[in-house]
Amino acid sequence: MIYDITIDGKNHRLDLNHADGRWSCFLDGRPMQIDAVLARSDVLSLRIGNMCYEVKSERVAGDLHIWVGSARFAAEVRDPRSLRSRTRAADHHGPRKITAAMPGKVVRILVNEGEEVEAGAGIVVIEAMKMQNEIKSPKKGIVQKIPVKQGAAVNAGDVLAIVE
Amino acid sequence: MIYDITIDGKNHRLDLNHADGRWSCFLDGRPMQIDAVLARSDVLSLRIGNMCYEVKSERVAGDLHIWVGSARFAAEVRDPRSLRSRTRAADHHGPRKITAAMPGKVVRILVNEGEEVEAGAGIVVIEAMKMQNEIKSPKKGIVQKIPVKQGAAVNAGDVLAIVE
Amino acid sequence: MFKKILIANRGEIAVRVIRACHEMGIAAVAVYSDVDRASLHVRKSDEAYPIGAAAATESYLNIAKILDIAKRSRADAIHPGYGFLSENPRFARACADAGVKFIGPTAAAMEAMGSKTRARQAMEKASIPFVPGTSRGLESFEEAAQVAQHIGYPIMLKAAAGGGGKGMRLVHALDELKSALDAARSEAERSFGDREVYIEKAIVNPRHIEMQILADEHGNTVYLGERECSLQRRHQKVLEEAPSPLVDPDMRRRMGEVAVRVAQAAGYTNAGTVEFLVDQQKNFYFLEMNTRLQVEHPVTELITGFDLVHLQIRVAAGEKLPFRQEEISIRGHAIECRIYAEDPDNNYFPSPGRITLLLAPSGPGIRRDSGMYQGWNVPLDYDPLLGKLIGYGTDRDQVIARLMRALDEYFVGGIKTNISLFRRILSDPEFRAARLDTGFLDRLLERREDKKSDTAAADVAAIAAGIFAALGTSASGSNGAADANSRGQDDNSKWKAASRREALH
Amino acid sequence: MFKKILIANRGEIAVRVIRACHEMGIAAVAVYSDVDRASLHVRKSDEAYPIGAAAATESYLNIAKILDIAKRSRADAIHPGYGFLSENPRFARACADAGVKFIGPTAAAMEAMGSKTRARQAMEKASIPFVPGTSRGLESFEEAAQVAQHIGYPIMLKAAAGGGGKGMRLVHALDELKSALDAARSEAERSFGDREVYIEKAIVNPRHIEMQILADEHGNTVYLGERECSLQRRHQKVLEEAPSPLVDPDMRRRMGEVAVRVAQAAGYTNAGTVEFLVDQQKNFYFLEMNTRLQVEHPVTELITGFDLVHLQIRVAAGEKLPFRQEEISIRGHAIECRIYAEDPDNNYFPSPGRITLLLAPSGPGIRRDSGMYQGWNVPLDYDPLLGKLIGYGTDRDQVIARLMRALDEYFVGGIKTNISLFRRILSDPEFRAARLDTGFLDRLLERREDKKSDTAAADVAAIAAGIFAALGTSASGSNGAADANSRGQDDNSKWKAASRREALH
Repeated sequence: MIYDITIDGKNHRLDLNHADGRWSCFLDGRPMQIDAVLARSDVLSLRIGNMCYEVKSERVAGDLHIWVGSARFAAEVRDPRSLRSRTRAADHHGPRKITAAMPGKVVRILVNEGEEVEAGAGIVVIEAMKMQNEIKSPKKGIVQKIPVKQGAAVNAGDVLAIVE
Repeated sequence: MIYDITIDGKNHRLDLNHADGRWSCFLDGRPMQIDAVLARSDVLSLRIGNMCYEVKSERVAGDLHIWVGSARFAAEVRDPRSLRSRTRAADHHGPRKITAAMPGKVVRILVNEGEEVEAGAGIVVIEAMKMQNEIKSPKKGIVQKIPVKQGAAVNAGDVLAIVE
Repeated sequence: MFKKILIANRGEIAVRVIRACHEMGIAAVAVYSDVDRASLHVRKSDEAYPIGAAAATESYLNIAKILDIAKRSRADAIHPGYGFLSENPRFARACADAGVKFIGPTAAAMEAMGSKTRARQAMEKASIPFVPGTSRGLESFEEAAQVAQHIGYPIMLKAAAGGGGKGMRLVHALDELKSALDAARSEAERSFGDREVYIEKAIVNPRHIEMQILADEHGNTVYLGERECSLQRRHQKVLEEAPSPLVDPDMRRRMGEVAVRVAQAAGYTNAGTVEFLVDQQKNFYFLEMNTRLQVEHPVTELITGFDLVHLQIRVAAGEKLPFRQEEISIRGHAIECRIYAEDPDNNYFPSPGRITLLLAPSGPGIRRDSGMYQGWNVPLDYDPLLGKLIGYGTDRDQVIARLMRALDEYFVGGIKTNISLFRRILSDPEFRAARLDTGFLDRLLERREDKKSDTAAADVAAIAAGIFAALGTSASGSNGAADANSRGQDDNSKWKAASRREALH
Repeated sequence: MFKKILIANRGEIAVRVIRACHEMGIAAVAVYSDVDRASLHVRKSDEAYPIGAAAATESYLNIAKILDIAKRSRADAIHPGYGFLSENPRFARACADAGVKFIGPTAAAMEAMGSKTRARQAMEKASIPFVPGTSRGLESFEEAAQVAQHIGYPIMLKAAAGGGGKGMRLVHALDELKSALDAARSEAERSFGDREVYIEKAIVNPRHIEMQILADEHGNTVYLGERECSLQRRHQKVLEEAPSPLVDPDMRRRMGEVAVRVAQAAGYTNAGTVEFLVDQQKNFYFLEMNTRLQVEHPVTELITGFDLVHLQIRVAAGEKLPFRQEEISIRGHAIECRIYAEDPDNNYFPSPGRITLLLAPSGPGIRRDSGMYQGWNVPLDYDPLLGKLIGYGTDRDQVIARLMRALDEYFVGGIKTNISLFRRILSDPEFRAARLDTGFLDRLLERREDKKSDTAAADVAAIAAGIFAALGTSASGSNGAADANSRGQDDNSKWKAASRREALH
């Protein structure tokens, strides 16, 4: 099984096979001697050579994080044979979606659809846990769409705006 | 939904329905005002009236236990409409199976098939965690079958002998 | 002794008080808002009553509803925890009127301490040292300018009803005074419905040190040592320790005796905290009194060996203090980390959501007071405090090392938390040298965290990501890793299902 | 200081030592047998090496394999934990020969204490009070009869190499002596490969009290207070406390000073425990010395504020003791419950298996040292100790109440444990009155537990059983209870699947 894996923005190719209770593993072409036990869901006890790591996996607002001990890495896993993941990967090159990082309420919308914004310009203000947070544009561009309304409740991952 | 429920040997009939986020509940014909939240798998936060209980569920060697706080109850749940559970219920009146309470190794077999035994007579000796345990006959009768062999590993729930 | 106590609070402090009740053989009554039915404090209570909508004004701040539940449940006392109604004299008085014991000071003592200007007047009378400035609200800009010139800039404008940094302005010179005064007044009006503002001399890089006191209803008052609370962000404490590395036994005794006099001047009973500002010459000034149990009370419990909630309940039940001042001793060192549902990558903005995995630290010297559990959905309606990790050690170095170890064991998956912040604080050389002041944390956060790219760990992450995906793939098949320790039961995360689908595609 | 320590053990004590290493900035090397790959000590280690089959002789007792790993991993010290190789002088000597520091006493000190008769001879020389009897192995039945008559029945026959109750016989009269002697000898031969047996006067209903000592390699030895270990079953401790309710400051000082003399007589270094029998007149007699860290060391840590494993490592690294005897003080009270995978309904027979649910207690005064986790399969190859629940309180009553509260929070699902036993012990009036002796637990267990049938709780169980079944039924549907707090991810227990199938039938 071959995976294309992105860790903190850097791409890796992982060739991973499992048979007879043993793993064979090549990371970017390098053979790695590994031994893994899923201690419980989302917790892996991983030995590489004799070094031992407790690795945790979580999704926060749609983003996959892999924690090696207490170091967090942003991760994406794609199986190159999968059409679906290729399609999803292509997503990243389209217009830029701005999503809610946490659930909350839309208290203010600061721009109109069709307006041009600078990188860092405030787009909407979200309130949660008695605090307000201004969500900013990640890039310069035109605000294509603002699918939320003032006063609306949003969930983590909901699209707040699309900037082209 | 109607359940026949046995708690520590005593039978109850529970009429339980759930609609619009509310439960209706009759226990042995008595109406009960209940409110339940599954906090996590096998852990229920249950309110009856305003009394609050943390209830846990576990299976040990095939037996269902329900824990109300720190009090343990042996439980059996049957849906009377289910043929399967009626069949299983009938099981209890056949020859008596002696099962292993925990995984271990059969170190000695003390009786032969066909032999008559008294209640409390030793049948097999199981070893686990450096300790030996003599498994005794629950009743007087004839040893119908001993499906395990000396030296064999057994799992919790495995049948060690059948006494008729 | 009480038979049943209603806890007018939620989260970790409600759990903390329920535990004390159970240890004392007292039934615990929980109240909960609509979004808190699944909260840990409800799970652990003996009786639980819904009290209304998520908004605190509809539930945890609603005096009438809470007293109605106290009556229905026949509770003979109410513990208010901290926050919510804990420092509300109207609530304390309503409890007294309803014949339910309020576990805390009297309404009169709260009122004496509730207004900062009234408290300063009382301290003036009792000859307690406090930060120079006015003890009455400012009448006009002219008066403010006069006082400011008299005590010397920089000065602080503060709301008399203040708290949490609201209605506060630092003023460096006369030309800033007018607009600062207007701003402080209108913020005070908005926040507390009271525009009274007074002046204090601004102490440069002060330390914030507070003294725990405890008074019974028979005239006995003791102090239980100080806590160092200088590590704050936006005037909210983040990490506290006891004892303060700055305070020696003589200073402790002097501060403690002043704190006892403050409490006595106010006719104070039950547990309370006297806050001091300490300047760089180790002069200490009375700042205010918190008329409730503090979030950070566990550090005092660890160094004194006492249980403050047990003592609160015993004192409220009319018992005398079970020890005298000279029987109280301080041993070892304790530090508390407040674990918040906050996003460190997004300026520590609150981050509610579902906790998908919780690995909790334990072992020597580790105490965990928490209101969360795996599977719980952190609601977005309240303060984002999830729990507290408190370490104890023979000395300060040991407790720092121990907390670093425990933080490495702590994992809260599915939501963002500030756990990584404590690693930064505890490994900071200035912190280790105990060079602390109230500006410490802002300075730390201004410095970019130098994330050294750890290539080896990134490789581990890449391999692990692949294995997680592969195990998801063959969830129902047999594979060695899973066989070695039968697979978790808990397997249907969306992600795994997705990677399974893809792999089989 | 050491850079890397190999831990030649498993279970909770290996986790305990790994934590100490991490707190001291030392890398921790784990070793594991074939059935322990998924154990917590491997998960928490920095490096881990397989050392062979499940049988301890193939793995945790295999000196050559462990020293080979020490060499390959470049560990500069080995911590043996308790049990396994911890009291094996051959291992200590092999470590020394291999240039790896053994964290414990020297082989010579172990040998001096390893044989009970040799230890008694040494104590005789050092004028230490010990239980009257022989200090040499019995040559013949005639000698045994003579000695027994001299010291008076009842007497105890004990194996010189003994431990864990093996090779021990209580003899009430001459006519029992012959067969008891033969039995003790052959059991000693079988258990220890050494048929040497000696006589001690049997002390009726003694208390078992032990004194913790700590000695550096520079001639300094201190005592850290006693532990009450009278609660035993089959000569295995079940619950320990510190301080002993029997011991007052004067008796503590006298016992402590004797313990220090015992250690010095043996040239003892590092942590060790001197065991005493105490008769009903409070006379104390040297019994034996345990030349290792004890399972129950945490109760001493809680009342003294020290970390014994840190101190073991520092002493082994050549440091001097960081405190003098007069700087050690005892504060509060601590009790340890040993949580075993044992079946209370089946004479406390070991009960391995998979832990399907683990709810762990926490909060004030609770320390948890554990080697288990939810999802782990407890192997059937080793001692069934899962972990330890240790409580601390201002006084004995408070810690008892606190442990009762914590035991109510503790839930280990899927296997049988002895948690309920501690509820019985802690609520027993004799225990609460501190009337303890080594026969206490057997007497408690002989009394049938009067299970009062709690009809109300049985009704709750019936309703809950139905709700669990109903929720299983509609696992993928929407229902209010599940919606209120989104359902656990972990849902595919066989039982739920079964009830789902049935309901849909």
